[in-house]
Amino acid sequence: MIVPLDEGVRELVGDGDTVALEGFTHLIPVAAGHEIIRQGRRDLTLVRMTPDIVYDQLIGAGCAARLVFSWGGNPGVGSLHRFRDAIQHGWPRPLEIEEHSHAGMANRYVAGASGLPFAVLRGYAGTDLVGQTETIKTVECPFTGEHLAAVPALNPDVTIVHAQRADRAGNVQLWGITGIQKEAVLAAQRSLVTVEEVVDELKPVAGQVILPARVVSAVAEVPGGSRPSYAHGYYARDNSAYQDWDAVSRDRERFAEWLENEVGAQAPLPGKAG
Amino acid sequence: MIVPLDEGVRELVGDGDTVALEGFTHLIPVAAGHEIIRQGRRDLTLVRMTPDIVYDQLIGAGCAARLVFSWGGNPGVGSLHRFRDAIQHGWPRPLEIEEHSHAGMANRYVAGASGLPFAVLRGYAGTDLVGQTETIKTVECPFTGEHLAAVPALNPDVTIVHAQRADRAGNVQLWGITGIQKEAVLAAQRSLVTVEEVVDELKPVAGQVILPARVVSAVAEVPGGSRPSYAHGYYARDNSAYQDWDAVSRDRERFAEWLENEVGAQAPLPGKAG
Amino acid sequence: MTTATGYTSDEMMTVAAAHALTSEMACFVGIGLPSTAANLACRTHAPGLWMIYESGTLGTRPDTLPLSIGDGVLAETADTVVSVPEVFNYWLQPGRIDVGFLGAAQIDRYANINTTVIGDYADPKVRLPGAGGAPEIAASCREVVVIVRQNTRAFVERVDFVTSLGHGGGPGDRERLGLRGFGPTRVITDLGVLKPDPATRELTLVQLHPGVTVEDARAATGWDLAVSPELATTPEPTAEELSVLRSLTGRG
Amino acid sequence: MTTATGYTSDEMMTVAAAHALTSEMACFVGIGLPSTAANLACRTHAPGLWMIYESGTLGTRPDTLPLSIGDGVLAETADTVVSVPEVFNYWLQPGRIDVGFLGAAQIDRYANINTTVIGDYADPKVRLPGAGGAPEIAASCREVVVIVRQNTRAFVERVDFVTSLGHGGGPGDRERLGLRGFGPTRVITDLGVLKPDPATRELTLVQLHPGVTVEDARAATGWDLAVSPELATTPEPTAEELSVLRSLTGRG
Repeated sequence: MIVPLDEGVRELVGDGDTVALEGFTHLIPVAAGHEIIRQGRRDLTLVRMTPDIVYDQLIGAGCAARLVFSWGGNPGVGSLHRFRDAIQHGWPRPLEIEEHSHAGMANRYVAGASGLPFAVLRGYAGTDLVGQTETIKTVECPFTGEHLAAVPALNPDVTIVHAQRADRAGNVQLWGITGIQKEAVLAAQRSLVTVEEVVDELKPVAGQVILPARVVSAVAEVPGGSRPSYAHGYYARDNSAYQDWDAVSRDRERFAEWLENEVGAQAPLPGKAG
Repeated sequence: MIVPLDEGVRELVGDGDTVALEGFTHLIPVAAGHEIIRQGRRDLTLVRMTPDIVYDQLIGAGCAARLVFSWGGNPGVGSLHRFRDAIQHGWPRPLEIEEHSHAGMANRYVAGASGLPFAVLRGYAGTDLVGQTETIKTVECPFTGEHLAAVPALNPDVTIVHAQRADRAGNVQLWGITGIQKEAVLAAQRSLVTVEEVVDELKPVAGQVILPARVVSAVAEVPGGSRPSYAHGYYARDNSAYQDWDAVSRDRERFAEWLENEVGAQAPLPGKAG
Repeated sequence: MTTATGYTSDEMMTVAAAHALTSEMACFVGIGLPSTAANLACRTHAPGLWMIYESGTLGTRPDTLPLSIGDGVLAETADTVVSVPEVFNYWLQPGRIDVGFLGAAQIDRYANINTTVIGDYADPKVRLPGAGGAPEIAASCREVVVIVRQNTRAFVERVDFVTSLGHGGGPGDRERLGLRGFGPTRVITDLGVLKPDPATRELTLVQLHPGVTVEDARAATGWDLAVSPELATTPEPTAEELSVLRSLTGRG
Repeated sequence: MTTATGYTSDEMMTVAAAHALTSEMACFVGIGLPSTAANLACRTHAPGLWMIYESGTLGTRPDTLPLSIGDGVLAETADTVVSVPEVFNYWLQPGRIDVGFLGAAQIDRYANINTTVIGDYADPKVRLPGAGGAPEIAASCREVVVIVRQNTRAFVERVDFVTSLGHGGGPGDRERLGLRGFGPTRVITDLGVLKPDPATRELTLVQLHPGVTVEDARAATGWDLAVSPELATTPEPTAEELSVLRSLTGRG
């Protein structure tokens, strides 16, 4: 249940898997993302509502073949340049995208967590997302005849999240902004949770979400595992790291250096642009 | 915002309204139910997942024309005899019923709270509820073709719940088993919350649900307002009162006496059986 | 009624039901007899049993037997308490629960369950509480265990109302309806244990409690009860089981 | 750029945007310029403003301006923090929110908003972050206020991609699609304020900030900009507004 991070990633994440690393600004599983890069996983379908710099890094390192998302940016700073380079120039390899709104993605995870094939929402009407995204359809209310948007369930092969604490049995506790993490874990076949600390007993905290051990495949103790994101009650967001990423990521060579120095991974061989 | 109970009920509950008093065993708004009886409301459509003795009392007192529910019993004791008398003998007046399962009712409130006309679930398949309940239909998944159950949203005219605390601005805090209360309040046009106490500041409690003042029409301070049900952190369930209800409710005359002595309301004139 | 060997038939039934549970399982627990049996299992051979109640208490471990499905003790001792929609949508519906423990007012040859009405729905002889969580527990748990006292009022050829689907009219019915759980795998009564025949899905007597005869069981059943050629006898409750059970029910 | 009167055009824009909000409103706040304006309103004329962010923080009142949509200070100062599905399903979708405050990369004559791509979707010139919460904020809030710097790159005849629907192609389009909110009621720029014409829904210049001319506004607009016959001039920011704004943005 409690494993080292490298072992957890090795056992749970395979080439070609659909992988969701979730965290809505808060508690982003950055260390786990770097471990995926180090292990050289390829052809992943990466899923996330708000792909930010760790997804920029995974994409830049060539791990991803596909991205399912609703907002891809560097929060408070601007665009993701590795993501842009992949979309605009196919570097280091082409990246397919499947694009939704937040409301749609959130409901896709809810359907996945609920064992339903789809979710219904008021969404997308009149937007060009409908024409670009095959996973947006309509459904008719059998009572009122009204037409509503339908989106298919998301059921990742593996979801990875970061949390404040777990106990030795693998029950996980997180609080603060808890985003979509519960649904992302419940929707997945397997799950890996990195935590700030493993404790004997989970003392109740207001606003907590508990992920019972039954739905957690493995826990890895990784203090600081969400830096430069933050862990409520443990450390603050490193806003300057997000700002600094802008310059690093704009340039392929600076990115390659960063990858080698900070993650300990080789830069990807440039693939052919699609 | 903070009003006496009788004023809150008078302003928010009218004859013929659809009224949900929710509470899943815990925090049942019993005092508010008795106030509805005292004010002599008639022709109500009563909605509740688990109508228990306070609904037995409302039905016996002749307030209800219709009941929408999923389990009507005296928890841990047995059946509801006023409910039975209304169904089996139309006393004191006939009671129409619309019957669901818990999963269906819960999802109907969720749809109501979400501003959707219906909800989708895996439910009812193969049961005789489908043939007796017009508000169960099927819907086809536009992605997989699978058929699932659909139920229409519940949007009561008014929802009444009991909670531990409110602040002076009308923000409400409840904890322990919080059931379906949030959804029932969010689904309603209006809402009344009785609370154990009004406080200056809502100190955070683990497991709390907060109902922001914006979605609460009125708060009434009614200490003990959910007895003989319980209020986590305030008082325990009076199991013997539930057991005693069985004998009181089996007999129309004993019920009439109870109504006069305990609620201060006249016994209903017997209506015509349907 | 206490038998010669010092336990009642209800106690025998509860102990036998507890034996359907193991320490690794997640169990969706109905109130009443199912709750007593699950709590007994927890305190004897299945300490790891993960109990959930429809009030939203997950992984609860009450130190006293709850009278209602939403007693405070269930919340206080739970791993976590979730909302009612969440317990049905996120926990029950996706098939995360191994076994659903249900009671019944009527049960039929194919283990269909009635807790709604005796007689006609529109003009019932007896109006019962209704469905509660049972239809979806019966649909979505990997398997269902039913605990019910055996007599001809309860064991009927055809239930007056199908509140919760068992095996419908026989093989293939559940699959045709898209139900994912297997349905009732055993019915535990005060007389013995019945299981659906693997081929016909008809409830078949596979086990008798000590001192009960096949004739007793047949006489208590409203259809021509099939009996397994390998009919076994239930082991008697152990002294520990009885002692734990009685401390739970306050009949110590 | 600081004007002669001692404030920048961005400051004028932010103050003008804050004036769209009142103390009684619930406001769904986007990050960046919208967040700055909403927080300014909260600290000046609209102390009761109920701000919600898509991270699930309801009724938040941050004491410093958040850099991201999910900063810790948003959670610490909120009435309550809910999950992301809940903020969209229970709070935004049913129409509980009075005003949505959005930014834009491109906006067109009918206030349709693009934050997805410049150029062709399949082979974009510039790939932008995408939709986030904006499509449903634009659909479900009672009204929408857009805050965007006015220039011909941003103010285009037709957006390259409709990320969030404004008034579509004119009157009746939103109603036909079943959208419940009115859509954009004003667009606040660094030059002035535009509102949809009540009849045509075309964005019309109704207000100019001090020192800006109609010609400036026309030159910054990629279509033939309609100008209201009752064109007004925005009041200058007060000293208090500027002082609060600068303490928020750290440009004090």
